[in-house]
Amino acid sequence: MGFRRLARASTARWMFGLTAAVLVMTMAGQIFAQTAPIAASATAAVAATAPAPVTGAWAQQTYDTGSTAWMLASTALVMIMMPGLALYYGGIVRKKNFLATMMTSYSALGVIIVQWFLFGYMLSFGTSTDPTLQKFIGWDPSRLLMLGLNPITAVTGVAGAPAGGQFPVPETIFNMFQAMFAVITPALIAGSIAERMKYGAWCLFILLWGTLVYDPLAHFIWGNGWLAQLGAVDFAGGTVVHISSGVSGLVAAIMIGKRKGHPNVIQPNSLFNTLTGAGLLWFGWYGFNAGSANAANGLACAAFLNTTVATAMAGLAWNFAEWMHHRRATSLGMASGFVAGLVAITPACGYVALWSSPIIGLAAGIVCYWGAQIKTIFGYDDALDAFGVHAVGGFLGAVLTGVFASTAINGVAGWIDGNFHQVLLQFLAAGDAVVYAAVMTAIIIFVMKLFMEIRVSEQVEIEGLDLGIHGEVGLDTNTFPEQSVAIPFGAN
Amino acid sequence: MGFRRLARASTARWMFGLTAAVLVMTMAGQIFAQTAPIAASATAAVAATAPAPVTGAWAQQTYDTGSTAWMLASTALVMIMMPGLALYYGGIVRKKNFLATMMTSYSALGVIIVQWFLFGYMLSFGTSTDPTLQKFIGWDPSRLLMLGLNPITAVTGVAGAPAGGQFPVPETIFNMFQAMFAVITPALIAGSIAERMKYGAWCLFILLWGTLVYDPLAHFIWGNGWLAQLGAVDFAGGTVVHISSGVSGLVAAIMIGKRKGHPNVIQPNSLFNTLTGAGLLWFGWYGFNAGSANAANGLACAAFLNTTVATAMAGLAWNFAEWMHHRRATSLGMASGFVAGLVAITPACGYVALWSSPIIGLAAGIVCYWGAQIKTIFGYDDALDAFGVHAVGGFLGAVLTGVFASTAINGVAGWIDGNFHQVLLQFLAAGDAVVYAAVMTAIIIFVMKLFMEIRVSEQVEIEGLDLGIHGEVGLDTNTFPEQSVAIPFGAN
Amino acid sequence: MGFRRLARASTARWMFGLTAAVLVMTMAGQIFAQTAPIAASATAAVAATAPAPVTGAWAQQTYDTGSTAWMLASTALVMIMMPGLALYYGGIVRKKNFLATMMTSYSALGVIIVQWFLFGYMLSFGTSTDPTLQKFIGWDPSRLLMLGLNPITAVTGVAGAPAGGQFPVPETIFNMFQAMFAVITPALIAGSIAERMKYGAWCLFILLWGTLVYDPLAHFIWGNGWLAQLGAVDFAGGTVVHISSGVSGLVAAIMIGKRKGHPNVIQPNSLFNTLTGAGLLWFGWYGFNAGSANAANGLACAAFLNTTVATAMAGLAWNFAEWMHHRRATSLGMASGFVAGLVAITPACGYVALWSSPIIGLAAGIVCYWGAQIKTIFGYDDALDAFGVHAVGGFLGAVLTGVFASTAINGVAGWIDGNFHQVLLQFLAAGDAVVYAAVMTAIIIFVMKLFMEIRVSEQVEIEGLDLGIHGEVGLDTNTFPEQSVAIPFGAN
Amino acid sequence: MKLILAIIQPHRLEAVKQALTDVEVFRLTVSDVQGYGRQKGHTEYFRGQAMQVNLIRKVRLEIAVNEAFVQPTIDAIVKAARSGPNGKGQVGDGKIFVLPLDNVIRVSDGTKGGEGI
Amino acid sequence: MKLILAIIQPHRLEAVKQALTDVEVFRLTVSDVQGYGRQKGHTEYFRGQAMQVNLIRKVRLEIAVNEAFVQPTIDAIVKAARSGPNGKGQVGDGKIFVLPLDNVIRVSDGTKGGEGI
Amino acid sequence: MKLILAIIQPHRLEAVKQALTDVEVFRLTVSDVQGYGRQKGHTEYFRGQAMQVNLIRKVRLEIAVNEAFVQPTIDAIVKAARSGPNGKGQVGDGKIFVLPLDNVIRVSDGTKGGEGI
Ligand SMILES: Nc1ncnc2c1ncn2[C@@H]1O[C@H](COP(=O)(O)OP(=O)(O)O)[C@@H](O)[C@H]1O
Ligand SMILES: Nc1ncnc2c1ncn2[C@@H]1O[C@H](COP(=O)(O)OP(=O)(O)O)[C@@H](O)[C@H]1O
Ligand SMILES: Nc1ncnc2c1ncn2[C@@H]1O[C@H](COP(=O)(O)OP(=O)(O)O)[C@@H](O)[C@H]1O
Repeated sequence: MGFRRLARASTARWMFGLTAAVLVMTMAGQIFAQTAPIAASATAAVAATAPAPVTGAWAQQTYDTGSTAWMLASTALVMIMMPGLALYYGGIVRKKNFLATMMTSYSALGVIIVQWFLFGYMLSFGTSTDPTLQKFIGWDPSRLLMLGLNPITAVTGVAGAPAGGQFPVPETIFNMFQAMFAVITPALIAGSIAERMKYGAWCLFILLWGTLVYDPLAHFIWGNGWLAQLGAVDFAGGTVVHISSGVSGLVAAIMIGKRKGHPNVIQPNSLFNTLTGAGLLWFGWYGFNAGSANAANGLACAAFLNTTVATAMAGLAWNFAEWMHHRRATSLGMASGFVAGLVAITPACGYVALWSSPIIGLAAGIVCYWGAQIKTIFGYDDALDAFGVHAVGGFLGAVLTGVFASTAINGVAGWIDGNFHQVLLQFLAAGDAVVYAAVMTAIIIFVMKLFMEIRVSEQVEIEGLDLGIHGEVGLDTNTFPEQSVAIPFGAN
Repeated sequence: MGFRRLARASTARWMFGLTAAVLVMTMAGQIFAQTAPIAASATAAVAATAPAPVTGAWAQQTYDTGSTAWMLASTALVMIMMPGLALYYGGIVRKKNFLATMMTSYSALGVIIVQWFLFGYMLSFGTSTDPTLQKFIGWDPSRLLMLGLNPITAVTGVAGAPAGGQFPVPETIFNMFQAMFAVITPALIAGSIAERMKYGAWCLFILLWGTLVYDPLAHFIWGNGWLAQLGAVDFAGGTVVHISSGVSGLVAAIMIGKRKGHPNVIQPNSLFNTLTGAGLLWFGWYGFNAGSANAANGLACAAFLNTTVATAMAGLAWNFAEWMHHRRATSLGMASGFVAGLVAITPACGYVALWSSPIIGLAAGIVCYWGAQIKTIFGYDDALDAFGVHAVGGFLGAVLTGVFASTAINGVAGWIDGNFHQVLLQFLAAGDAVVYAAVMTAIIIFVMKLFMEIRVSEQVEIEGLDLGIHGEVGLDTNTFPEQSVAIPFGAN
Repeated sequence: MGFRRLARASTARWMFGLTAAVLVMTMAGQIFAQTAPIAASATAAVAATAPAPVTGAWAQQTYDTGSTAWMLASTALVMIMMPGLALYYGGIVRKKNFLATMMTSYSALGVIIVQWFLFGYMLSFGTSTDPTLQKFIGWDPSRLLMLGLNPITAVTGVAGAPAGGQFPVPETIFNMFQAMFAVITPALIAGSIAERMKYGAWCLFILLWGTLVYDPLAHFIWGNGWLAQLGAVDFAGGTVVHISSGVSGLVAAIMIGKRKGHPNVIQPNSLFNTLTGAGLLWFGWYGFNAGSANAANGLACAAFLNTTVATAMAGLAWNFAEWMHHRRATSLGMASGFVAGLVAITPACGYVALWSSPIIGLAAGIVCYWGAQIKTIFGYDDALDAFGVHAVGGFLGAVLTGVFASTAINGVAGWIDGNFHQVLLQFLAAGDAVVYAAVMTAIIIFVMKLFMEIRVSEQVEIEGLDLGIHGEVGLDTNTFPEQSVAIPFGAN
Repeated sequence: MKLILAIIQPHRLEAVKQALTDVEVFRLTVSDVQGYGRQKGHTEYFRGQAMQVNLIRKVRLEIAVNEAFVQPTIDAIVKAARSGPNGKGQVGDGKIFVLPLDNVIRVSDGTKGGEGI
Repeated sequence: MKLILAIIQPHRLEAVKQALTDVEVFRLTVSDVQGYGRQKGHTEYFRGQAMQVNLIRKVRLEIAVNEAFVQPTIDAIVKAARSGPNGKGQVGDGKIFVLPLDNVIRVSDGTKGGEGI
Repeated sequence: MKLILAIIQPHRLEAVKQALTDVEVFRLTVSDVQGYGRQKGHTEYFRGQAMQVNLIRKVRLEIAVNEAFVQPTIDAIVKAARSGPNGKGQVGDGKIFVLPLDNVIRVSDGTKGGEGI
């Protein structure tokens, strides 16, 4: 009887259809497996070597287990930044948009990881055979779908591989570490357009943005592209991650328009979550920054120290700035200061002298505080200050990297070592990211708007995106139990 | 005066009694310490060697520090899955049962860790001298209370020790890593019987279940028992962890009965917590899956990649499935899809080809979505879908491991390498876990019911378990301060 | 127009002033950089060696990458204890003081990290040239502002450096690991004085306390000071961290006075957060305890095992104690038991025999439960039981370390190895910490009171510190949207 | 016209709503309240400290009805709100207050009085 | 004196407050309620299970006014609470109830009656 | 019979409950509300943006009493709800509204009128 009802239900057709689809895909996978080695590039003799059972080929490693351990941990740490960001952003918005805001981070994990696996990694870190093409994008079919990625050997032949290779790690983990960067960058943009974008449009937007903005930018600097060839440096992503996302957020916020009722829409639903989110961000950022050494070496440790000190100082500095302004030191202020410090030290942490980290943190806390005030002057609605904090802080950090880089840390001389040229180079890279991200984002949104509605209806905006889009409620404080009536399966 | 009142208080007798008990135990411990080396097996010459002060005997290590670092981190990562699970489950239930639901996870940490220390580790990973006994259970007194576990040397002589031993780690951390698996498995069952089981009965149930179901099952496959000897593989616990807990949950849910008011009892109190919990689960799962390599090697990195990609894809797939069904992509759906993906890739991640991970993820998201619908057809009350997601996803993953296992990854050939036999073996192991867990759980609950009430009273179910059992409230949104009056010490 | 308004705004003057200040500091930094190597001690030839580009001098490492990986991860783990503590404490207080309570932890991250960078590290771990001075404090200008801390080489020449140095790690990470200890210790004190201290006074208090209490105490035991020279041991901080903070909390609570309405002020706003916080604490504590081995060695693994087992047992023991007392096993009880177990095992975990960890846990759960009852007898207001749990548990753990220390673990013989003297030594160290912390805290608060108001006004206490001090609300459950009206920039 | 104000046990809300529908009362307003009455409160525990809490969670209904509906509404609530076994009432099951109501205005179209209720 | 009790859409609260200020009504009390009426509820989803929720979030205003203010207050609310396009009302926009009020006492200084309102 | 509706400062709730017990009023219903009145609101801060919030948290009491208890109840509340130094009232301390009450029905046993109150 149960099954009969199921079979009759109109939606049940889907079930059979989808199950069939999965079976077909499984079969397809099987066939694919046999042709894959051929499709893949010559370097991918993965399936050809049949290692001895159980221990596999893992004995033939050429990587360093200590560094591998750290990169495994680092990648996990960067992953936790997404739940952290979801709480950080989610706690600030109005209660009715809590889940929808968290979903901007979680969906980035879903969409971008798959994109990265399919082709994003190749675009960013593949080495193009053509040197001109290589300046702008990676093109190496052996890195499509990881078909040519040998799960056994250490990272080699990949642009941006661990410096010098003294402590190499398997390419699989290098790949995943970088994947998490590709995920968080578009997720940051959500701060600018919070509380008003459609979910489907958002998913499409980050897919396009990841492909057309992030992947090329990452290639320019980390994939041995033109900016890297010029000598610009960005340790963990001030330019690639923060400037790009912050600037894109500003453009998106302007093109999508203000929230209804702006500016009287600031009503953080749960700042305690925002503080917890900031804590998780700081925690995960150790993977982000110290992990960017790609090894468990002294550089990672120095980056760790610089990150910690700059962040702490920036939290104090933001509190100080708002105290000067309003005679209030807020908890959101300290949390925002921490994030500002983390942003600004990101490009710098693996290059600058240890003593400069509190200076960078101080500058970040104060400058980003004022960066967050700009919107009240110009009137655009950068809801959660993705521009005010990430673009401003990222730019500051990129330039200060040029100022404080010390050869004693990572071989790059900055202004303090007498090399003013590095400051200019950093300006160039940062400026390039600003222009590139702004233009591309504008194009993407313009084109999307031609084909679809990207903003929710006024009705949904009033009701809230949680209920209006996702059909859910984020926090229910009712005492009334059993308030809802389950609709029988197949009844709608 | 204060002390006199204390001494007079009726409850104060306990204090002195307990303090005395502690003192006695301390003394007992002291005596024990002197006899322990004798009681322990010959391999445990722990106290016999007196290493030089300060540095101790740690210099004589034979383990790999990189792999040890990763196993330390991995074990911590698996531990954070319990708070993660508590939030994940806790956010879905009704507000009045929030803490009680979280406590099902936290109590598992308390109860099972102690059980594991006392005898659980031995039952799972001890090597029985009798080869027939060894097929079914571990029996090696040197692993009781860790008396014969040398804290210095690397893991050896333990069933299930790191493959091949190229990168050995100390047995203490191998032990703890496995302990966390023993903890989370019964905690997962709580999803099925949420909102209606007594706390004491739950604690007893997991103690019995851990001993009679988990430990043998872990021994069958990971402790070099009969399934391992047949060649069935389970990298990180699709069969041992997910099928066993999901199936047991179903049996328990049926035997304990539906919640009062079912099915109109779905009223998630804080889905934001569920999302955060899912994030922590994903994060911790890296320890679970990549840590199951027992080393910081390429296998761990490959498992990491497979885990990430399958999880992301499964989140998208669940969203897609529900979109097809209801035209809604929910946040709980994405979170559930992530968990489904993690479940399905768990047995597979250290065996299957990299390109197969998105296929496994896609299948997991869609199949588990429909797995969660089964209960609405049959009408049992698997409250939080422990069966629908974990048993279904675990079974799917176990079988797909047989399909996609690639010798290039871990030396085991699956169907894609032409070895269809592995698929059958996987079916056998999965089927065995289904039957074994179902029968044993039924027996345990049946016997428990003979001696005690395992379900809360109707009154407590209405009032909520938080207040009714634990005397607490999970989230209080009142403005009224000082609502409560402290009852003087000793007054009740 | 926008800019003109900005320039006119009275507060805008600050902006220019601060920006100028930053610029000046940047310049100063530049000059400083050139003089730094001279200012710093001779061992700090940081900038002198100009390593080859890109790969830098990292190749000349003498550290162990596996241990470095674990210390990087451990330091991050200890950092997450601050957000964990914030949730743990924050969930217990009244809703109106939620953020202010969380801020006691977050501000410690800000204030103490900077203090540590400037001079705290030197005071604790610097080696004084004068042997008498060295007994009491570290004085080594090369460790001021990290000027003489070579980011490249492994930790050497620092008191308390990793035992024996078999697996050395870079000093930068040793420094940061210890920094996190210096942060969490004062943050623990907040539990005693919760819901009534001014934010500014708190920041000043922890700065003074960190400098005058923590740094010397850390030096006495870990910095090769007089207690270390006597032979007292404290693996991860039972004396240095828990006794010192718990006792100081008691003194502070008495000197600052009870909360208005005490004892009818117990109204935990979100125990679910407290449970999550406890989970994060446990998780992070693995860094704290197992990281205190300063290496990824067997000692770290043994400490990990001892930590896990004692914690689990203590959770059960607390539940048992309250069951005896009130016939209730609460979730806060289990969480508190976990914390009590963690506290008690902290000094012991790297010294005691594995079999003793459940005994220590059992004692901790029961003794700390009764420790938390003391205040109801004497009537002081140790709001969140910093004394009842941390001082009591820390003392218990310090003494039991003397009882159960086993040479097989770390070369130190305890009573079980026939060395009763160690018990006395432990009593001495613990007693010293009690007296030193109590006296110094009393002096600090006494002096502070001469110059400032350290307690909030009655008005703010009624209104809540979140709104009254920080101008924020922690959790807003209102349905009303747009309740607030944004005040134009510069209008106030 | 009357405004009927009822304080009931939270878990009887569904039954009361159903009973009201049966007597053709289709509109009401619900809110969360806490009651203090004959019913004694409960004890909560905080690290061994017992605390007496004497405010108990209740649900408050406001129902504006025309005269003809007053008695049926009251009867429906009384019957459905009882929580004891076999439909018997117990302490804590609540109270119904009947207040005079001068006028009602429907916002959407401005209808007044009994019409607009 | 009357006690005016209005149930309105949450997002109209600001407008209503503004409209009341315009007619010189400066005091009111606001609370969160849930309504059940002609307006149908919404559907929530839980792992593929659709659930009908028929209580809708509303805001409840209580305003004590002297006779002279009754009509202006009602008019102000009716006008500002309408949520349709061009100020048209729609189902769900709420109700206004007018209750007789016997007395008012201001706590701070004990003023009674119309004076204290 | 009257329904006494009082809006008070949240932190005076305990004192008011005590004062009511002293005049033998043992039953009441409490709810969370937000008030808007003479008392000015507070300012919150969000990343440097100041926001004026003019709704202030208050507690609302509903107490149904027989005529004889009306005045004692009012007096008890007025006295206990004042929050200033030396028992003086201050702006924001609240209001008491007295509404006529036609009938009361106790759910548990159906008792009506003054008896059931
Ligand atoms: N006289 C009253 N005034 C206001 N509320 C009341 C009154 N009597 C009862 N209540 C409300 O009704 C709830 C249930 O009352 P209950 O305990 O069943 O009444 P009784 O004690 O008369 O049996 C109380 O918790 C309270 O909220
Ligand atoms: N008769 C009534 N009694 C109590 N509350 C009512 C009544 N009628 C309407 N309400 C409240 O007003 C809200 C809005 O009503 P609405 O749906 O606009 O009224 P109508 O259905 O008459 O157009 C409802 O959700 C409910 O809270
Ligand atoms: N006329 C009224 N109608 C409704 N509520 C009122 C009225 N007057 C006062 N209140 C409520 O009482 C609370 C306290 O009022 P208060 O500011 O002390 O009154 P007043 O301004 O007359 O001194 C207000 O916040 C509001 O909730």
